[in-house]
Amino acid sequence: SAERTDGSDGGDGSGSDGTGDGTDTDDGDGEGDGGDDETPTLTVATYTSFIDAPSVSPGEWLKEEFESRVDAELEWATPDNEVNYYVERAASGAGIDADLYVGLTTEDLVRVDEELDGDLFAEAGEIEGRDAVKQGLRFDPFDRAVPYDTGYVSLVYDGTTMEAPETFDGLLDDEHAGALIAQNPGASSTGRAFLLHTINRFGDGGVASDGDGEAIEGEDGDPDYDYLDYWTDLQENDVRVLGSWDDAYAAWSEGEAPIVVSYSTDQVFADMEGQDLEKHQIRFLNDQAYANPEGMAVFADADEPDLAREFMSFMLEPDVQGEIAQRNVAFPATDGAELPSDYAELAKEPADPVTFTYDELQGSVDAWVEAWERQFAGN
Amino acid sequence: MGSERGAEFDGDGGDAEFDGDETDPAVAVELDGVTKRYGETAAVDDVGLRVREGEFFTLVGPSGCGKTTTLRLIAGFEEPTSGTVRFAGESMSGVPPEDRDVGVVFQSYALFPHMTVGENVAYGLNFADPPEGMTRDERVAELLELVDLPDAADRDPESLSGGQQQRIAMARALAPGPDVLLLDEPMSALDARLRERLRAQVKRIQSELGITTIYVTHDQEEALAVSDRVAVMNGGTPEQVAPPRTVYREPATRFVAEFVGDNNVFAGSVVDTPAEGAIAVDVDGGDETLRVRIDAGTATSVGDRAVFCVRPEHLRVASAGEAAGDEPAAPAGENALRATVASAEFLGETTRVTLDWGDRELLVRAVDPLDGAVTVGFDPGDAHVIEVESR
Amino acid sequence: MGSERGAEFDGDGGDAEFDGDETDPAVAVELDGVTKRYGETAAVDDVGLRVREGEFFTLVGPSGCGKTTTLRLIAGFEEPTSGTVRFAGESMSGVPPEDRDVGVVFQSYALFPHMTVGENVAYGLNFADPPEGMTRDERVAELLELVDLPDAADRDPESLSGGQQQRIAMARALAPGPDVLLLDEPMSALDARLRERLRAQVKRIQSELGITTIYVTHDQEEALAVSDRVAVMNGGTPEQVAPPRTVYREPATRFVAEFVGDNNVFAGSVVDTPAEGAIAVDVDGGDETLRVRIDAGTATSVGDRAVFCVRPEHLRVASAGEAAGDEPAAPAGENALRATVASAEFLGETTRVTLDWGDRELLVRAVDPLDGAVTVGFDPGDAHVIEVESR
Amino acid sequence: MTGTDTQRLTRLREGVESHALTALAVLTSAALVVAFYYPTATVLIEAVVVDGAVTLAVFADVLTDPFYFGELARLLSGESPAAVARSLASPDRRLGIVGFTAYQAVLSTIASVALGLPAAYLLARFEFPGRKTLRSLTIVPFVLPSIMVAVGFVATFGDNGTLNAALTAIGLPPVDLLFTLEAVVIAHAFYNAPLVARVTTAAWESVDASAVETARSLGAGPVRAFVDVVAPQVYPAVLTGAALTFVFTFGTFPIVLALGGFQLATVEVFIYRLVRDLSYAEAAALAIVELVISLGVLLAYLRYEARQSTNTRGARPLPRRPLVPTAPTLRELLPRAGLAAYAVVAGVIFLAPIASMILASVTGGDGALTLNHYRFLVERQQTGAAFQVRPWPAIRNSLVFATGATLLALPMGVVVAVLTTRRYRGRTLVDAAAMAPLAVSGIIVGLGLLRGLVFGVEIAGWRIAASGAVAVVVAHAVSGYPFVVRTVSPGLDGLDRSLVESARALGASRARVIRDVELPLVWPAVVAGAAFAFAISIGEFTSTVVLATGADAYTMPVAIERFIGRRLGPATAMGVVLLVVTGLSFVVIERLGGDHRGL
Ligand SMILES: Nc1ncnc2c1ncn2[C@@H]1O[C@H](COP(=O)(O)OP(=O)(O)OP(=O)(O)O)[C@@H](O)[C@H]1O
Ligand SMILES: Nc1ncnc2c1ncn2[C@@H]1O[C@H](COP(=O)(O)OP(=O)(O)OP(=O)(O)O)[C@@H](O)[C@H]1O
Ligand SMILES: Cc1ncc(C[n+]2csc(CCO)c2C)c(N)n1
Ligand SMILES: [Mg+2]
Ligand SMILES: [Mg+2]
Repeated sequence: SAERTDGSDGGDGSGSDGTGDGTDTDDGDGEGDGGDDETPTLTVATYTSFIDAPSVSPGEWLKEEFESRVDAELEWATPDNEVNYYVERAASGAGIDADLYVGLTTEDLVRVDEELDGDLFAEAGEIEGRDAVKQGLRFDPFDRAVPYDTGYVSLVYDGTTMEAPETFDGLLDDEHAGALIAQNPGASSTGRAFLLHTINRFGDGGVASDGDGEAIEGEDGDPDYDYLDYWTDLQENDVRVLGSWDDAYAAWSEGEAPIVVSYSTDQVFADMEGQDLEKHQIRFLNDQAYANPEGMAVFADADEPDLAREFMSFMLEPDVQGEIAQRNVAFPATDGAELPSDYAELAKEPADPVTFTYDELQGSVDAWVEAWERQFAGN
Repeated sequence: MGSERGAEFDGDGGDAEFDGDETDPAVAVELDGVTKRYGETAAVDDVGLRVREGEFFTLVGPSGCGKTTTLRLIAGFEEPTSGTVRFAGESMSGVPPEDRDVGVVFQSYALFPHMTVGENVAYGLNFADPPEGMTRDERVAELLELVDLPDAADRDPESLSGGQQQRIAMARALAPGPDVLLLDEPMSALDARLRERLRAQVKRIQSELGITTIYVTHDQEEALAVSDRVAVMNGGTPEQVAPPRTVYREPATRFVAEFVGDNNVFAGSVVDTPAEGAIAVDVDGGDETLRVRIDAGTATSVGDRAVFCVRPEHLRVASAGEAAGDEPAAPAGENALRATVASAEFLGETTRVTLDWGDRELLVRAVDPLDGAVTVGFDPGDAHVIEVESR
Repeated sequence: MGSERGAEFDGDGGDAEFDGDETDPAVAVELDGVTKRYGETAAVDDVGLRVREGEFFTLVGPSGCGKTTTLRLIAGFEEPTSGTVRFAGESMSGVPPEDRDVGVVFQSYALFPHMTVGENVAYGLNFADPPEGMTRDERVAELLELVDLPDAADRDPESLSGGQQQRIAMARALAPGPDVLLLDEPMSALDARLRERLRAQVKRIQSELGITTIYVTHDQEEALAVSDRVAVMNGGTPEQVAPPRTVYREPATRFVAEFVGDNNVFAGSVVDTPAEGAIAVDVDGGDETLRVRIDAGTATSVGDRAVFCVRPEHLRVASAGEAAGDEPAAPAGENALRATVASAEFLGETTRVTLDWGDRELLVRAVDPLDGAVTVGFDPGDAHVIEVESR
Repeated sequence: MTGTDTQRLTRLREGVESHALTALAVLTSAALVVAFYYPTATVLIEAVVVDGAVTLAVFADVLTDPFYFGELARLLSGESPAAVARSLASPDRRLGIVGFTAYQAVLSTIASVALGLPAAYLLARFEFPGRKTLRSLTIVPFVLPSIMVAVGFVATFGDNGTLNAALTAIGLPPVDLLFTLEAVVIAHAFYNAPLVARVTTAAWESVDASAVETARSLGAGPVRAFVDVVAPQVYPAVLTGAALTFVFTFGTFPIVLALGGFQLATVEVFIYRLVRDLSYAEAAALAIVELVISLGVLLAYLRYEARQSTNTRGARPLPRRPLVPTAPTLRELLPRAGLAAYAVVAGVIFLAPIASMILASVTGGDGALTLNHYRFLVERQQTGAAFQVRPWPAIRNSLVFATGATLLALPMGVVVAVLTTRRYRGRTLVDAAAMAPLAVSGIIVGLGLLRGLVFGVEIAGWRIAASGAVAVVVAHAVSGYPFVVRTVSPGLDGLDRSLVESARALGASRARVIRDVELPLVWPAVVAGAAFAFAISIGEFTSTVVLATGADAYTMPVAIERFIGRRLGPATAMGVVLLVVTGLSFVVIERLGGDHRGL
């Protein structure tokens, strides 16, 4: 396809439906002068499982509900590279073809801000219901991303064959040799969350100190024992680090090892599928779990910024929060979300959620992962 | 061809039919009722042949008559559809080619493309020792010398000319000194000079080592020159198996008469039996009556059909004017035919002249130019009666 | 062969050297200083040849002398290393084979194995129309008929014998009626009978349609029989280009004399110049002085070295006893040599007899058996002086 | 039609034909530039252009980093060769990630060749019912998404897998195979042994019987004749398979992590992570390292192939033997006994994982047999939202794209094969350029396609971009055409040149000869190449997800990926669908091409 690159938001002859080149995203229509009586289209970018998971996903419900409440059409965009796709677009001057992104994490923001000089996302601004967002989840110091749910990365274990240790140190016990399957922190978000959790627990030993000048101190209080030391011990205790959550969960399901790093909502699925919950026990190490709040933000370049903010408000409404939590199998980001009373029975929340802030991650996370990789895979 | 052939020079010998019996140790290769069918057609049809040890045995015959197939059956690349191939009296059925001790040169050379010329020639020496007192390399050099390509050892077969490839194929087959050598038109791409030299060499090696050689050639002169016996094949079966002289002079069938060398074959009705061993024949297609010598033993009577042949070199030609004038048309007891010159082909040593005689053509030889009307004569004794069929 | 050859029968003609100039429209194919090297070796070395339109031009020469390479250069499969190939005066450099209007028959047949015989023959008709008033199928049928395989159209090339494949290759090349036909030993796998018939056909088609034919053969008799002119190649260069009769009777070089047909070549010192057009030579290796006719124009003096040849068929042989008795050893003015029979090869029509004469061998022809001591005579006029070198 | 009209038409046709080759070459180059070279360059350039300045610092860092290059890095950073050699000889030497990646690739290649050759022997030399179908199906493993292979392997070789169950049942100790290098190597062989088998079979079938017969008549037994005459002609094909296997296993990524774990991480794993973290400079530098090594191996092989090139087109192929021995002799029984043993091994390595996959697709969470997973597919098809991936469109798209990609890859591959079988200066460069799509990291290509194609280039105020079905087809064709080149070019090279020359002398243009003579003669290779191109398209994932816009351009592997959840049932069900669809496709493709006689 070819389109004029100058005057990108004028309606000058550029295709409006995008079918000609196979793109189904809106590019420049609907705003301003042209056809007022057309229903505006809101393009929402997100990751695929938000709209297309084999079990449940909130996408379909959200689209129908939003369209029934607002006179607008909602279109999902799920580029394979997720947020990176928009970073790339912005970097190559190709223009952003979506209005907002749903599914941002703290790390995403850190990465985006490191890579791009300009702003990819706009400040959230006036969003109705934003005050209801839990304090601890507000991860964007620049107020662009608004959290809409959160998940906790914890251990899942097969209670019929073993009892998982209660603490990080317990994982090093001989009896748990070869018991744990984790994921590659370079490629999997559960893997990365678990790694961050160990850094939170044991400190980073100054690995990333050249970034911000100070080391993360571990909660274990031992300045001479950092996360790399812990991983050395884990490795000696035969931990398996597989590529993705799929690999790890599949191997765990086949009984290759009794413990896997996964989500604390595991029993919700197990219950859905009528499985033996005893086989799907959750363990919060040291009563903690790493929290992965997910946020949404309007693109600075959005064609429909107002509509986008309207959507954000919609996402924060109590009933919608409840639906998102159930359909995305996560926890609401707001107080007062409408959830079935028994939801908490299966979806476990840790007593002590931990997470790194934007500031802590910025300039450090790459170094942490790299140091871990170099230690773990050194050949 | 060396003394061996000189010694045999004037005797037709009594070996026209080879008479070893089945267990005769002198039989090197025997085909017994061998038939090979490809689908419907029999490429080789109920062939019985015995090839003596050390013999140079040649198969000739028109294209497609089954020569290659016969060699493939002997080499063991094909199993007969029926019948048995025996080597020295032992049935070869189920014996793989490598255990038959045969050397083969294929019509299509079949050099190993991934080996140099030298490696090709040396290949057989992996399985058989070179002759006493010789290293492998010497043997290879010797054979390359033999085929006139002494410097080719390191070349790629593909860079050789057709004739050069063929010579390498020969050298390769000869190298291990096989008991039986099967040569399928091994010299078809070579010029007369080289062919002569090579076949003299092959003959020499062959007779020195007593290798039994079965040779396919389409060059009839070569077949006659080189062979102990010749089998003339036609349509999958040998029509005559005999020494060269017999095949040439006393062809057993009309096919053999016409296939081996130029010939004039006449058919006609016997009109007279003037004397013991002589008949007079009214030839189809001409209007003369020809007198022909016939084997004393053959009973003929007037009215029989007779087929006989006279070689071009036995037809004496004189221009008609000459004949009418100075000389008598033909000596007493001779035949004289009146014909006209149709065309001539210069062959170097002689010229092959085609004459129109009645409805048919006659082939004669000439040295000097010939033209117009001629008289052709031949001695009744130069005719060979091929068959007589009683009415 | 028809009247055309008959007409030329007794004249050597004045066309021994063809004298068209560069723009002569009658020159169909011209090679001008053409050289083709493979690495170090020149397969074809500075060749200049002109082939007339409608001519039947034959290349003969020993294996590896560059015949195939010459054809490939003409067909356009190779570009000359230097020199130019011209068709009807136009340089063909850079013209791809398909635009040269040549028909080619390869030494290795090169039938398309994935097409039936009929499809093979018809292939060229995709790019050229069949002759006026003929359908494709008719043309194919006609050509299969011509090569004597009328029922082969639906067969697979691979199921054909070598000779059958070669005939199909011929039919395929002829089908589109090319202007120039290049035949590389097209009949090497055929027996004499079939070869004769086919070459007569090729000649007929060739002369009817006026196709210029360049023919490679190793069969010298064939070369002589069929060609308008013959080029005898050696080591990449033609040594003589002349009509067959000239090549045979007046070979230009010793190589030609020995390569084409059997020959006896003598070299020696001139000891006398008895008359205009006659010399006496003391021949190396023998102890007789031989008298030899020489072209009147050639200046010779005593002491010169002379090389001359006498064909075996011009050597009259008589058994020594006979010669000593009844008849004078040689007629006046004739040469007489005493020799002994070494060996003999039966060739059918004649027998090639090798005689020992002094240190060297003589080749003679015999019909009747010969043995022991013989006397050999020849007429000085039957000798051909190849070269005289002044001392 | 008048004569002149016919002539004009003929001339027109000839004109078109004589330029067809050039036109195709130009189109091929264009496709390569658009769908490969330009996009890839946009990424690789980041290795040397950082923040607008040209620098070799990134490269230098990578090359001198012992983490990547082990002891070799010390050499590169200026340490004395002797010291490096000493430490290389020591038992605790460091290979570095690159070294380890090469090491496991070598092991995988050896395993693939070892497991592929007996299959080639069986397929090329024996006749049995279903031989052709079996041959067609050998390509199936090649297209399986890694997650499916992982599922199959865990179920087969895991602690509680079929193999251990079987071992335990016959009283043998269980093996702990999973998460070891061995498991990875076997999985790589699972993918690539069939590849080796296929290319080898084709070469074996083309050996001329008369060469073997000559060797036999000179005294070589069957084994010796094989070693001396058959093996050298089959060897180049084995090396083709080996070279490709090395390249694929050198670029391996999901399989190592799924079956080996992060300890066995390869270069590609780090490229992936670096790209994900937007650390393009280092990622590009690593990708270039990977490219240089892979391409180096391919070119070394191509050099060899060119030297080996022989006229291999057999006038008469070797006859196949019946699988059932005709006589109970040792000579008859021994090879068949060997094949029987091989069949057992092949059953464990190739069939068991596939069977396990199929079993997993009909096994519920409770371990009981169920058709629920297939029911899921049907439901998703019927009730899935428009923006969700549904099975039928995925199947349809896969077939359409694969067909399109194959039809495009064939002329591309043939043209390049024709170009690379000629001898000229700079041929190596053309070879390298033509094979590069095999050797560049898929992740980098994906990113490049995003930048180069999806976002497009700005030319004279216009942004030229391409995505959607057509772009997917072109990208797939670019990935698949090297296989066409590799399968077709040895055949073309070996063709008796007098065949080509005969056709040209009869008036056929160069292009016409390719069509009428060369392609028909190497037809089995063309079909094999087509099958590979089809397989590559079917199995392709990275560029598909980049270029497919909207749910309407998704293929089966994308559907499989989408259907992966906590339970792999739905994904395996979709995997089985892919298995069946591809299996059938290959049988059809080879049947379509199968009328032609063997190469
Ligand atoms: N594989 C085959 N399939 C079918 N027919 C065949 C096969 N091989 C040979 N023939 C046929 O069998 C007959 C004999 O073939 P063969 O090759 O033995 O002939 P040949 O005498 O060697 O002829 P040539 O002198 O032309 O080489 C021929 O008619 C040939 O067409
Ligand atoms: N591709 C090549 N590479 C190297 N040398 C070659 C090549 N082709 C031919 N030659 C050499 O060039 C010379 C001439 O070869 P050519 O094929 O023209 O001979 P020829 O006269 O046709 O011989 P023959 O009668 O044996 O077919 C030979 O010495 C041959 O070895
Ligand atoms: C280890 C390994 N993994 C996957 C494949 C499957 N595959 C087939 S072709 C190709 C690359 C296409 O350019 C890939 C990855 C393989 N053969 N080897
Ligand atoms: Mg034959
Ligand atoms: Mg030649």
